[in-house]
Amino acid sequence: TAKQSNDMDLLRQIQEKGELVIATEGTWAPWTYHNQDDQLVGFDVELGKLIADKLGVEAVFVEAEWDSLFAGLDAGRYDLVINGVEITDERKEKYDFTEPYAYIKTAIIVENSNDSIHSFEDLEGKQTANTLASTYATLAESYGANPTGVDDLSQTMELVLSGRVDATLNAEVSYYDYIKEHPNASIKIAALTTDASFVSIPLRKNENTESLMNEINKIIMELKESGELSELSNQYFGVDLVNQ
Amino acid sequence: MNERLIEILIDSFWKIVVPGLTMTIPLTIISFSIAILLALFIAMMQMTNNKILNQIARFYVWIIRGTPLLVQLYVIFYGLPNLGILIDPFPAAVIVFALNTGAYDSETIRAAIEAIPKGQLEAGYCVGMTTPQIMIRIVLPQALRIAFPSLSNSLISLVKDTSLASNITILEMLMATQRIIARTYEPFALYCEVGLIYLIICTVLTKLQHKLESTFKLEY
Amino acid sequence: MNERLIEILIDSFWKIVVPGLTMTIPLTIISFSIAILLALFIAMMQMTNNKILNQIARFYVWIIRGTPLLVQLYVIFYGLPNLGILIDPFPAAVIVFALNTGAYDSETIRAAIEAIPKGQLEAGYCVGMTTPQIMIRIVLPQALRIAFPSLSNSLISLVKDTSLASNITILEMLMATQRIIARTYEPFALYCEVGLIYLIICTVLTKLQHKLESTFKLEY
Amino acid sequence: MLKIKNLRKTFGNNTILKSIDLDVNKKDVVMIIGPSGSGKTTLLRCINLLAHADSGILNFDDEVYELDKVTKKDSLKIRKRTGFVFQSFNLFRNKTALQNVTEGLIVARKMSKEKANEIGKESLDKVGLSQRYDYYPHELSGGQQQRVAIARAIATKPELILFDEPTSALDPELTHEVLSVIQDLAAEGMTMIIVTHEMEFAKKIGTKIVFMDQGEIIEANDVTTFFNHPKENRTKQFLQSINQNKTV
Amino acid sequence: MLKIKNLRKTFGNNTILKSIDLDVNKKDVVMIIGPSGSGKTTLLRCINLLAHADSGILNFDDEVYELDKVTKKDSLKIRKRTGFVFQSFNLFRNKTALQNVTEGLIVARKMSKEKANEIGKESLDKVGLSQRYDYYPHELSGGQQQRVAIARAIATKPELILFDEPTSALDPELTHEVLSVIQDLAAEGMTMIIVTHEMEFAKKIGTKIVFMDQGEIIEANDVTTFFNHPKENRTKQFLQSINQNKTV
Ligand SMILES: Nc1ncnc2c1ncn2[C@@H]1O[C@H](COP(=O)(O)OP(=O)(O)OP(=O)(O)O)[C@@H](O)[C@H]1O
Ligand SMILES: Nc1ncnc2c1ncn2[C@@H]1O[C@H](COP(=O)(O)OP(=O)(O)OP(=O)(O)O)[C@@H](O)[C@H]1O
Ligand SMILES: [Mg+2]
Ligand SMILES: [Mg+2]
Repeated sequence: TAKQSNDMDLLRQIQEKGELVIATEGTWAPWTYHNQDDQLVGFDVELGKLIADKLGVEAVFVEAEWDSLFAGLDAGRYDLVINGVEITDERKEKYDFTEPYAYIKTAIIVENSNDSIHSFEDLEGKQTANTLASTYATLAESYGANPTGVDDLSQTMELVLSGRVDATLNAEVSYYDYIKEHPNASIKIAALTTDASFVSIPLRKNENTESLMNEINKIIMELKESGELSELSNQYFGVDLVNQ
Repeated sequence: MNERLIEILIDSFWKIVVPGLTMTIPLTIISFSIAILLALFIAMMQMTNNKILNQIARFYVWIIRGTPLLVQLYVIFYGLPNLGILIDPFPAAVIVFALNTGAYDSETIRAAIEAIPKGQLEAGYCVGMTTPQIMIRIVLPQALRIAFPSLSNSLISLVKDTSLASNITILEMLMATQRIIARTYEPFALYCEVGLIYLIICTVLTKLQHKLESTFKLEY
Repeated sequence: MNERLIEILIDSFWKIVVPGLTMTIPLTIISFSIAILLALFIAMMQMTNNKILNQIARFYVWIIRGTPLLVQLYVIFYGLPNLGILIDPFPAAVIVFALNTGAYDSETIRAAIEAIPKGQLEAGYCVGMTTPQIMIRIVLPQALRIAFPSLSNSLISLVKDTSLASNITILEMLMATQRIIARTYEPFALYCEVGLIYLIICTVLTKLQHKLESTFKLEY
Repeated sequence: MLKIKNLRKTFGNNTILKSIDLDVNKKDVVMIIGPSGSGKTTLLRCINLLAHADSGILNFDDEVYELDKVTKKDSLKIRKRTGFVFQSFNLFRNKTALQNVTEGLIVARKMSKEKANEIGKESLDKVGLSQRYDYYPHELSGGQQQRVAIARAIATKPELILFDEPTSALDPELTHEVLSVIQDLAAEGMTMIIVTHEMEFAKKIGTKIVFMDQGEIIEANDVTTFFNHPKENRTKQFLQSINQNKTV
Repeated sequence: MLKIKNLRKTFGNNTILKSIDLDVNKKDVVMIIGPSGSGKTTLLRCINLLAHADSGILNFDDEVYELDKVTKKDSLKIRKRTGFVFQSFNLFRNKTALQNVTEGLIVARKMSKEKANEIGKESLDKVGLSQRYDYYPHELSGGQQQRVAIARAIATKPELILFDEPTSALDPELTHEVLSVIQDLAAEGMTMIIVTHEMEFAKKIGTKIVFMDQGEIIEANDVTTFFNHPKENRTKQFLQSINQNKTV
C-alpha cells in the first residue's frame, strides 16, 4: 500500500517510491480478472502496467471490493483506480477524470424467448437486474423499469435465465465475455444504447494530482496513437473499444 | 466536509431508511421469530434420548453452521430453480435467515437448558409433570433468561446479516447505500451513514434487551 | 455436471484452499483468541460496581454490536488514514474482528456468569479469596462451560465473517472464489464448492466443541 | 402397597445399594434411619424412579415394574401417585412459594387455578407459611424453603409420600408443627416413607423403622421392638450414639 | 473479640433484623437458636459482610466498622479471619471435596499445594470423609456435603467460625463426631457462633445461648441460666415446645 503525505506532489511521490499503486477489483472479466494460472490480467491491468512503465516505475496492484477501491483512493492508500470506471457528470464532481481510454455501450440482455423488449423504451414497467457497482440502475429507472441489484454479473444472468427478471442491463462486452464461457446460454442482446459512455481513470481532486493527471493523459494519447491500446482491446474484448 | 457531501448524505438518508423500514426490519423480525421457535425445537431434539431425533438435530446444526449464509442463499434462490422450485426473494430470504439463525440459537438454548440444575427437572417429575410441561413452565423460563444476552447477540447480528439478501435481489439498507455509492463514489461517508442508521435500530434492541433482562432477573 | 464444470471445480480447489490456510484460518484464530480475552475483560467491567468502568464497557458493546462489521472495517482501514494512522490490512482485520467478536462474546460470558448461583461467589469470599481469584478459579470455569456452545457459535461465525476482509484487500477464501467466478461465470457451483470447504473447517471446530463439551461436563 | 425386591444400585464401581428388600403396607409410616452416605436418599430416588436402579423389582399396588426396564410412561404413572420432599428442597426457582405448590395441581392434575390456589394456600398455612405466599425461593430462609417443599408434596394428596429429612432445617417448634401435619396425614391414611435423623420424631409417628448402613438394610422392625430390642450389633451401636448425644 | 451494636437489616419494606446487639468474647461458643425465619442466617451473613446491614457498628478485636459503609478491603480483612459454614453448604461445584477444602488455603493463604493437601485431608478425615477426597459435590450425599463445608471452614484455622446449622443433615452418630470436632476447636480456643436447632447440642458445647425471634434477640444468657431459668415468656414457650417433641 502507498503511504503518502497529502502535501506533496503525487507524481513526485510515485517517482520517489518507484512504484505506482493501482487498485482494481480483479473480479470483472475481461477488464480486470485472474486467468487460469491465477495471474491478475485484463484490459485495465495491462493499461496500468503500461502507464507504470511509461512513468518509469513499477506497477503494484491491490485488489479489493468495488466500493473499497474508492474508499482506499480517498484515504490515500492507492494512487489510482483502474477498473473500467465510466464517466458521469455526478462522478465528475468527486473525481478528476483522465482522457477516456475506452468506450462502452450498454446492452439490454434478455432470455432468448423474450419477445417483448426491443428498445430501451420497452423497459417501461419491466423487472430488471444489474450489478450494484454500476450506473445501470439509474439508466433502467430513467426508462421506467423496476431495477433490482445483485453483487455480480453472473447473478444477473442467473436471474434472467430463471425468469426472475425480464432483462439485465450490462456492458455489451460483458455479454460477449459471458457468452464465450457459456456458448449455450439462452440469452441474447435485445437492444444497445446508441450513445456510448466513456471509460477513464479517476484521480483525487486536488492540486497534488495535477502533474500525474497530465502525465497519464499524455501516456493515454501516446498509447492510442501508437495503436497499442487498440491491440489490447482486441486481445481482451475481441473488438476495438478505444476508437469509436 | 464539503457541501456536496453533506447534500449527498441528506439526500440519501431517506433512500436508505425506507428500505430499512420496509425490508431490513420486517425481514429481521419475521426470520427471528421463526428462528427462535425452530431453535427451541432443535434444542429439545438434541436433548431427548431418541437417537434419530438427536442425529437429525445435530445434522441440521452442523450443516447450517458449517456453511456460509451466502451459500445458503445461493442454494435456495439460485439452486432450487434447477429442481423446478422457484421461491420469491422475500420468502427465500426468510427461509434462509430463519434456518440459519435457528441453528445458532439452538446451541445457545441447549447450553442454557444444560445450565439449569437437574433438581428443577426432578422436582417437576415429582409433582407429576411430563417432560414437555416441565420444559415449558420451569426449565425454559430459567434457561431463556440465561440465553437472553446471547439471543440478543444473534438478533442484533441478524439485523446486519440481512444485508446479504441483496444477493437475491432484495433491496435492503446496504444495497440502497451501495446504489448511492455507485453514483456518487463516496463509500466512506455513506457507509458511515448507514452504520449510524444500523446503530439506531440496534440501540432500540439493546435498550429492549437491558429492559427485559432486568425485568426477568432471576436470583438464586 | 459437464466436464468443463468439473475441471473448473478441480482446478479451483487449491486456489480456494490455499488462502483458506494462509489467511482465513490464521485470521480467525488470532482474532478469536484476542476476542475471548477482551470479552472476559469487558464482561468483568460490566459486572463491577464501578460506574465508570460499567459505562465504558456498555458503550463499547453498544457501538460495536450496533454497527455492521463492514463499516467497522471501513473506519479502521479507510477512515483512520485521515487522522494519519495507516494500519496494514492484516493487523487492521485482526483489530476489527477481535473488537467485534469480543463485544458479542462479552455479552455471552456476562450472561453465563450471571447464571452461576451467588452462593459460589459467597463461598469464595468466606475462604478469604478476592473477587478476581474467585472469578478465575470458581466462577469462570463454571460459566465458560455454560457459555461454551454460544462461544463456539461465535467462532464458527467468525470463520465465515472473515470473508469481509476482502473489503480491505485481504485475499481470503470467498474472494478467491469470486475471482474464479469472474472468469468462469459459474457462481452456483463455485459457491457450493467454497461452502463445502467452509464446512470442512467448521466440522473440525464442531467436533472439537462436542469433545470439549463432554470433557468439561459439569453436573449439579 | 409397595414392595421392593432385590434392588441394586451402583455408581461406577461403587455399589450404593446392595439387594434392598422393603415392604410397605397401606397406612404405614416407614422411618428410614442410618448414617450419612448409607444410601437413604438413593433408595427414595430409586423408588420413584428419579434414579435408575441396576436391577430389582417394584410392586406398586398390583402393578409390577422391573426397575432396570421402566418406561417413561411407568415413571409418570408412579410419580403421579407419589409425592417427594427433596433433601435439598429443589423448589422451582422461577416460581413463588404458592406457585411452587400449585404448579403440580394445575399442570399435572388439571385443576382450575382458583381451586389450586385454595389448596395451595391451605397447604402453606398448614406448615406455617401464610405470610410467605408470594416470596420467591431465594427470599425464603432455609426452614421456610423446606416447608414449601413439604407443602408442595402434600398438596397433591398422593397415595404415597417420600420425605427426605423433612425437618432437618426446622427449629423444634416447627418440627413439632410439621410433625402434627404428618400425623394428620397418617391419620387420614396416607402411606409415607420418611428418612430422618430425629429419633424422637421416628419414635413418635413411625409405624416401622428401617435402619440402613452402607447400602444395606441392617434391621427393619416396628418401632417399639426396634428401639427397645435391637437385634443387630450395628443397630445397638447406632442407638447408643444417640443416647450419648443426649447426655450433656 | 466481636461486638455488634444496633445492627439493622431490611429487605424492601420488611425489617428482618431490628437493632441487634451482640457481644462475643474470645473462646466463646455462642449458640443462636430461634424459629425458622427469625433472622439467624441473616445475622451471620451480616457479621461477615455477605449481607449489607442498613446500619450498625461492628467491633472486631479493636477495629471498628460502620456496617453501612464497609469497603471491599474491610470485607476481605474480616473474611480472612472468619470461617463460614453455609446452611445450604455452597460447595464449589467444579471442585472435588478435597479441592473445596484446599482452595482457600492455596489461593487466599498462599500455602503450598502439598501443605494444603495435607491439611485438607486432615480436615476431611476429622469429619469422617477419608473415603471421599475426590468426589465432586453432586456425587456426595447431603450429610457428606455438609461435612465438606465444615472441613472447608475449619481448615483455614480462622479466629472466628460462623456455623449455620452445621448438623442439620447429619445422623446422630455423625452429629456426635462433628460435635467432638467442634468441642476440640473450642478447647483449642476457637471462638464460634453456631446457629442450631439441636438443643442437646447447644447445651453441650455452648457457653452462651442467644434466642432470636422475628428479627430480635429475645434473650441471651449463659447456658444453664437460659435453659433452667428463662426470663421471657417467648423463651419459655419455645423451650416448652422442645420438651413436647420429646414426649413420645
Ligand atoms: N432476599 C430476601 N428478600 C426478602 N426477604 C428475605 C430475603 N432473604 C431473607 N428474607 C426473609 O428474612 C427472614 C429471615 O431469614 P433468615 O434466613 O435469616 O432466617 P433464619 O432464622 O435463618 O431461618 P431458618 O432457621 O429457617 O434458616 C425470612 O422471613 C425470610 O423470608
Ligand atoms: N453421582 C454419584 N456418583 C458417585 N457416588 C454417588 C453419587 N451419588 C451418590 N453417591 C454416593 O452414594 C452414597 C449414598 O448417597 P445417599 O445420598 O443415598 O446417602 P444418604 O444415606 O442419603 O446420606 P445423607 O444422610 O448424608 O443424606 C454416598 O456415599 C455418595 O457418596
Ligand atoms: Mg440423603
Ligand atoms: Mg437459616
